[in-house]
Amino acid sequence: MWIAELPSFIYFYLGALLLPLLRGWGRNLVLLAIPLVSGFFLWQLPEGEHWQVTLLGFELTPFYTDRLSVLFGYVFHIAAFIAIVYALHVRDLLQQVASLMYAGSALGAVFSGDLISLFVFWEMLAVTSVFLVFARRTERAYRSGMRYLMIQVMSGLLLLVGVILYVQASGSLRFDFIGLEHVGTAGLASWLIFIAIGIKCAFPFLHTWLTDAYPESTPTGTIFLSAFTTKVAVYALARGYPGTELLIYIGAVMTCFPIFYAVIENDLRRVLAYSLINQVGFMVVGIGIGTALAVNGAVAHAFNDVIFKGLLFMSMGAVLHMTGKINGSELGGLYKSMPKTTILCIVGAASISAFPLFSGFVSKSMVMTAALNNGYNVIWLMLLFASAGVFHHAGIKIPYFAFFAHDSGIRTSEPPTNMLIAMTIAAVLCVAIGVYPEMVYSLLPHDVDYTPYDTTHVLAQLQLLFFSALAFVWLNQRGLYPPELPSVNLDVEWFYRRLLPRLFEFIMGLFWSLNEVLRQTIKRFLSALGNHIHTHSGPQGILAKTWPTGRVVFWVAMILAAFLILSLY
Amino acid sequence: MMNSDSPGFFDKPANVKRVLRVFYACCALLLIMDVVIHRHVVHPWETLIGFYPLYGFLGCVVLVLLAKVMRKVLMRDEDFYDHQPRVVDLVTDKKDGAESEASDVDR
Amino acid sequence: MLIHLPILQVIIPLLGAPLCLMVKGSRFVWGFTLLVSLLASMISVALLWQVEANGTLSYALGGWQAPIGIEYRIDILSAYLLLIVSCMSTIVLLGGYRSIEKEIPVSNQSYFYVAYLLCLAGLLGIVAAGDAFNVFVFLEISSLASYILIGLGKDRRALWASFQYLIVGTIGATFILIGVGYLYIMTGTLNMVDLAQRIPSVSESTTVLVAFAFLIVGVCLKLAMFPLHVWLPNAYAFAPSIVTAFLAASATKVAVYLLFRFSFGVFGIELTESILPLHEVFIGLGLAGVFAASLVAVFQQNIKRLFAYSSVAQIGYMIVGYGLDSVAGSMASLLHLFNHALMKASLFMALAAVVYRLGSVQLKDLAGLASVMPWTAAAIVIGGLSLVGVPLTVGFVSKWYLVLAALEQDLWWVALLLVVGSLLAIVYVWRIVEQMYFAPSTSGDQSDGTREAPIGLLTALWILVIANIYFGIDTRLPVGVAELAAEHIFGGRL
Amino acid sequence: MELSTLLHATMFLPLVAVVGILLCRHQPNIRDGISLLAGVLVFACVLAIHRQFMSGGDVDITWVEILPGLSLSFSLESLGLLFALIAGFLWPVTTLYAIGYMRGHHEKNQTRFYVFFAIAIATVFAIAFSANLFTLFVFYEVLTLCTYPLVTHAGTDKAKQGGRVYLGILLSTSILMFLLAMITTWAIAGTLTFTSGGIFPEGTPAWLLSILLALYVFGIGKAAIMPFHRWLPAAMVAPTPVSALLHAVAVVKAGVFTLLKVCVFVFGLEVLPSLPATQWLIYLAGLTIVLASLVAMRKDNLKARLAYSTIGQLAYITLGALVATELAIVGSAMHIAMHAFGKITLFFCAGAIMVACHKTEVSQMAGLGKAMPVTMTAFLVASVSIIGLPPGGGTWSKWYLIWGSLEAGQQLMVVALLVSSLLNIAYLLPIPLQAFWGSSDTNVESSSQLKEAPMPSLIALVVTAFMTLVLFVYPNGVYDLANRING
Repeated sequence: MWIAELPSFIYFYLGALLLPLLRGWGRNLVLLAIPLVSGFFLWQLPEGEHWQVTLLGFELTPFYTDRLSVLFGYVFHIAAFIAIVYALHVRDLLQQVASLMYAGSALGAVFSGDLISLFVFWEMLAVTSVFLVFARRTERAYRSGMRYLMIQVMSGLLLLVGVILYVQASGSLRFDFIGLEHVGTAGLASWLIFIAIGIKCAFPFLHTWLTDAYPESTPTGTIFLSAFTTKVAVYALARGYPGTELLIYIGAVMTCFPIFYAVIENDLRRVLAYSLINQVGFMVVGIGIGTALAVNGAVAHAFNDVIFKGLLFMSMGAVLHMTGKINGSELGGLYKSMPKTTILCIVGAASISAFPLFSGFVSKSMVMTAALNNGYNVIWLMLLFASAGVFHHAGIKIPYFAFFAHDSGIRTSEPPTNMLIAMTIAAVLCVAIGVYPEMVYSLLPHDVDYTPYDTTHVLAQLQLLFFSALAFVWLNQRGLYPPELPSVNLDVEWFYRRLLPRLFEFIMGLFWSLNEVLRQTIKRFLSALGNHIHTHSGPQGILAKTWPTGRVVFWVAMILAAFLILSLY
Repeated sequence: MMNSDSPGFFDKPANVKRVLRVFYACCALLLIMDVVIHRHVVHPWETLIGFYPLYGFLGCVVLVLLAKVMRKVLMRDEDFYDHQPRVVDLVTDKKDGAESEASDVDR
Repeated sequence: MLIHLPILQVIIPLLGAPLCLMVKGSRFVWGFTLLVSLLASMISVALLWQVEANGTLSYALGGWQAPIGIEYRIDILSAYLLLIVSCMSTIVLLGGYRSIEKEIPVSNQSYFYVAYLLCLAGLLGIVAAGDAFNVFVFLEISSLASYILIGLGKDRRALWASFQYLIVGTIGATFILIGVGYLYIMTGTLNMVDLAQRIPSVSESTTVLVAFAFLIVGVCLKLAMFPLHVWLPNAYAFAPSIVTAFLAASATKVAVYLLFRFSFGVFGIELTESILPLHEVFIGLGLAGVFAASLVAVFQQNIKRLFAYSSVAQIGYMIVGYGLDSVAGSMASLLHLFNHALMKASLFMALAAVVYRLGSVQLKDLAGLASVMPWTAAAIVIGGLSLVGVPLTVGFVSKWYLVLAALEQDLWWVALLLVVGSLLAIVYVWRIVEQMYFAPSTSGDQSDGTREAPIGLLTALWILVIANIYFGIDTRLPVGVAELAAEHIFGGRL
Repeated sequence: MELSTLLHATMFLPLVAVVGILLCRHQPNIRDGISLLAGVLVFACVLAIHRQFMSGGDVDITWVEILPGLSLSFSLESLGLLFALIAGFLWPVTTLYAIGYMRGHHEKNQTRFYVFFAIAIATVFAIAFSANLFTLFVFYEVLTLCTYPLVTHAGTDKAKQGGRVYLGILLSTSILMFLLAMITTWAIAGTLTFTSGGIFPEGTPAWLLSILLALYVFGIGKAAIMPFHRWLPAAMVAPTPVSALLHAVAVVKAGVFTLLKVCVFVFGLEVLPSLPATQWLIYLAGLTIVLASLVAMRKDNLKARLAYSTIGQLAYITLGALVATELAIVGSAMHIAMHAFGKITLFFCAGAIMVACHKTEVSQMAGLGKAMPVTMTAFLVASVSIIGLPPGGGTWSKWYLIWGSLEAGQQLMVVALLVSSLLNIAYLLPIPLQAFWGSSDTNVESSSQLKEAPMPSLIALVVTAFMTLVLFVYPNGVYDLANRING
């Protein structure tokens, strides 16, 4: 059956096209059916190249499946389904279309067998996702979206140049291991692609689009955003750059620096955005180590992160949806009116903190064990610190300031049922994977024997978490904990939100005044020239005036004389 | 369902105290288990008694204290970025429309 | 009969002139003159055909052979000029009836036709004559007739313009006479072929050089080379419209012919080239003419004057071609002779139509002309485009060859300046086009009083306009003949 | 049908339509119907030509030989065919648009408008099928002249001034430089016939060719390379359908088309990169790309902004032509098509906004999305294509241009292209986005006043916007033609 062999993105794109024609339940049905149908067919499909197409003289394979890509395919389907359920109450066609297209683009990207398809879906990711930010329909969201788009497109352009150079140098379109070891053109190419992925992956200094735009998106839009873009980048790294040592250090930095920001950040969704970077850091480290265990850990962590980070964003989205507020300084005490949300949020928090029996535990410990096994001691310590830190800000801070802390006086109710269902699905998955990790294990790209649930790991992890919690309690009791304050914390974005515009303004000012001076000069010169010509050639000018006959005769004589002199001498 | 007007569980300091007490007990238990349970380790530091608890505790304290210092340097008003025009507006001279195009004619 | 064609060419209009006085009724005089002119042009066609087929024709007047007798000598260059002059005269006359009727007082109309035919006869005679003195005689005939023609204009300034032309023209003619006289002294012959043979032997003498100087300056005065052009704008501007059209298409062309004839034909290329830095001087003066006259034209308010200055500019192009001193340059110059006759005749004919209806040639009065006189306006546009040198018009062809000729000698700056000159043409032509098509008509009375020009005028006008386009597309005739003529004149002796 | 008949049909059918339009000037419906019908017929002819061409059809037509070896001739070649296909498709669409626009805007002199429009299109086909540079030059000039009445259609002083700039720059550059270069080419090569690999004899000094190249690049003013770009913004006084078809497609594309032809078939891809002037001209093109974008950002008048955007995009094509690798040429040729569809849509939208809401300034357009969702969506789609993002056709041409530049080692130009993409986002996207999500604080008109443009216009802009998407999914048709240029 040919329908079963269609690339996954086709279902999503077609569904998106179908949506405007439908209303109410019909639309909801289509929305829900698409990830289910597409996921089912993906599950049925054997690995390999499924679709080849000739475009512009290139042989493209836009639908290529192997263990790695299929795993991402699965989790994207799951994420899409959960997010769709979560957003089912939304009656905004724009968001619905954009989110389907966005999910489809993410699937397209992970199933791209060649670099050109990858580029196309890479850009599609940017173009479609930005509407989830715009859909917030505020001036802040609009501006943030524009910045987001610019940076994403920049990533795409770098990828474009990188891909062209790479294809030129290697002669192959295939998206496979690239690595940074090339020299010459291919070296430049591999670096460009690396940076392009790095932007989407939120490498340090390239990360601010994420913390800038995600919190500005709609409550439901952020769920989609958190699931796809960075994970596509992780996938691309896992395919193109496994074992690149640089990634280990980059990843380690990514795990550590965001938690500082997370501690002092007020907007709870922005806290989650920082913790997203932190989690991606673990994956990047795993890919950088590049051993079977590490890559498995990274990929599994990506799988889990999609679900538990989704869950956390969903819980915060629910708070935002119900209260219209998301700043830690304005929230508190919501456990009374939103007990279910509170519990679900705590499940997510436990998962991200890698509590035993929750999904994050296994995958995170795989990465850390791999780091230790390969002798990256300092890295291991950093990851350990980050693990403690992530519990600190995502595991404790989020639930604490939203649902507990001092009572903000806000009285609301549980979010709509579909939101609760979506969160429940995610929570169940978190626990299920935590309890029964083989569910994911069997799908991992490498066959590795690893037993996470031994006493060593469990005990060490529990000790770490409990004592970092103790630190939180202690600091809080002593009043040392930084209070939630409405504020903006400077980040790298300062460079392009403050410095660059100012610089641009300055340079452009110079440019325009120069331009003006130049134009005035030319204009003045032209009019002077015109006047000059006019004085000679105008009706009163010497050339146009009628001469008296005598003068004419005089000049005739002069010319004859000149002629004679010239010809005689 | 909890009645939203009645004081919640955590509104009573006694409850909070009770929870905290349980928590402290857990911590202590975990610390003791470090001695009791034998662990296979990879890194020599892991054998140190109380390594994980200490690392977790100190790590977080340092984290928070450092973050507080960061705040002094990095914190700005909430609307820090809001009071500046967009890049496009910066350079848009609204009076300079198509009219000026035809204004200087080269003859 | 065929053997007598060279003399018939001249004698028919010459004899026709006094006959005009006997014909009564302006319509009949016109018809008679037109008939004479038509005969002349048919003869010129036959002559060209003969010359192309059999080579140069020589006709001894009264059977007396040269050098004793008077020789009429028609080579390809002469035949070419005869064709231009007689055909232009015929077409201008064809359309001229109503315009003449309106612009010239009834009492003077017979004299007009007499003068017209005399002028035509003179011009044809200059070209056909084979000896230098006859050239002078015919030059005087045509000049005197043209003074009268110009003076017939209604505007009283026409008299004054005519007078100035008379003074300047007479000086020019005198110079030519002096030149011819010196040559006769040195060589003892007036026949141009003989002159050409004998001059090399005496070319070292000062007298020959002086003769050359007088001749060239005299001719340049007649052809209105910058800066000797001052007589032309007024003469053209104030003469009756038809006269302007006729003179613009023929008189200056004949003068250019004389320049070529004397310098290359009589004195010979070697001498001409040895005397002077002619090359540079003429190119320089030609370009100066192009720019000075075009710039003046840009600011003119009187369109007739505007086109008169444009004529000076176009003559500049011919002078540049002459100055290039090569087959290609001469060919371009001769080609432009033909083409410029076509475009200027059509433009001045169109102005005749404008004068007929509007009574004015001031630029401001042309506002909205296109809506009341669409055909005339369109003719001006096409003539103007031709003047600019837009492809598919004759102007383009001559400019093409001129630039090619300049490039052939690696004279880049000349090529560039020639092209820039066309730009100036765009400017002054565009001012008119804009006024005619895009300005709202200023006065209300135009809409009810003015309509399209009379059919006769339009017919002649559009024959010229179509010729402008036809010879811009099918260039075989002018290009072929001009090429032959240039090669002939550079081939050495006549 | 015979190929030569078809070729003639494309050039003469519009002229036949002119007669019909003039005859029916008092029955607007029939008159507009004739325009539309002629457009459809012409497009059918071009399609038929395309089919025969793909199956190996070839044709050589000579009208007249003006000078020995210099003739008005036409032949079939893939780049020209591509250009003809674009013009042929967009003419009926634009006519449809114009019907809605001109009536909605209550323009005067509509007959004159349609007449000159048809003449301009006939000229475009003549340009597209020109077999030699001379023929091309002739119709290049004709196009300038016959679009002048369209530019000054409004008849106001402003229109006239705009028209004067338009004519002044286009005529003077073409006569001063293009013509001179052409005559010189003739003097050197003895022919002007377009020949694969160029026509200059070996051993022609490089400095001479460099001068010639510069003369061509600047002389072909329609390509709007800076500093000879001012005519394009000046021409924006024209009614929007004119700006759309002529100043986004026909006229400006005639310019870059000519430039491409000159680069490929007069200089040849082997000669071009070896000339010292090429590198400087490439830098100039790059500078134009960036500067035009910067100026566009500054323009609040929508049409002026689009005009500057066009200048930048034309420089893309010029850049590709000058870089002169096979890939860059493919990119340039494809960009002619891709940009045409994108930019015409943008102009359609600008016109629709003007007709329906009487807004011309970008700053007034915030919040219009509610009133004009279709228009603004089309604007968005077309913007995406112009920027060169999927799912817009512009992606592919940009791909090839960048590839060609990389292949030729023009890294700096790649940077220019990338920067331009970002700048394009900055000045194009805010318009539809603000329309949908901006706060409309300035216009508090009642929403009943604001509506979509007339239906014909709306259909037209939806069609062209859709085409930009189609060209993304199916660029092969354009690519095949573009690829054939290199033989």
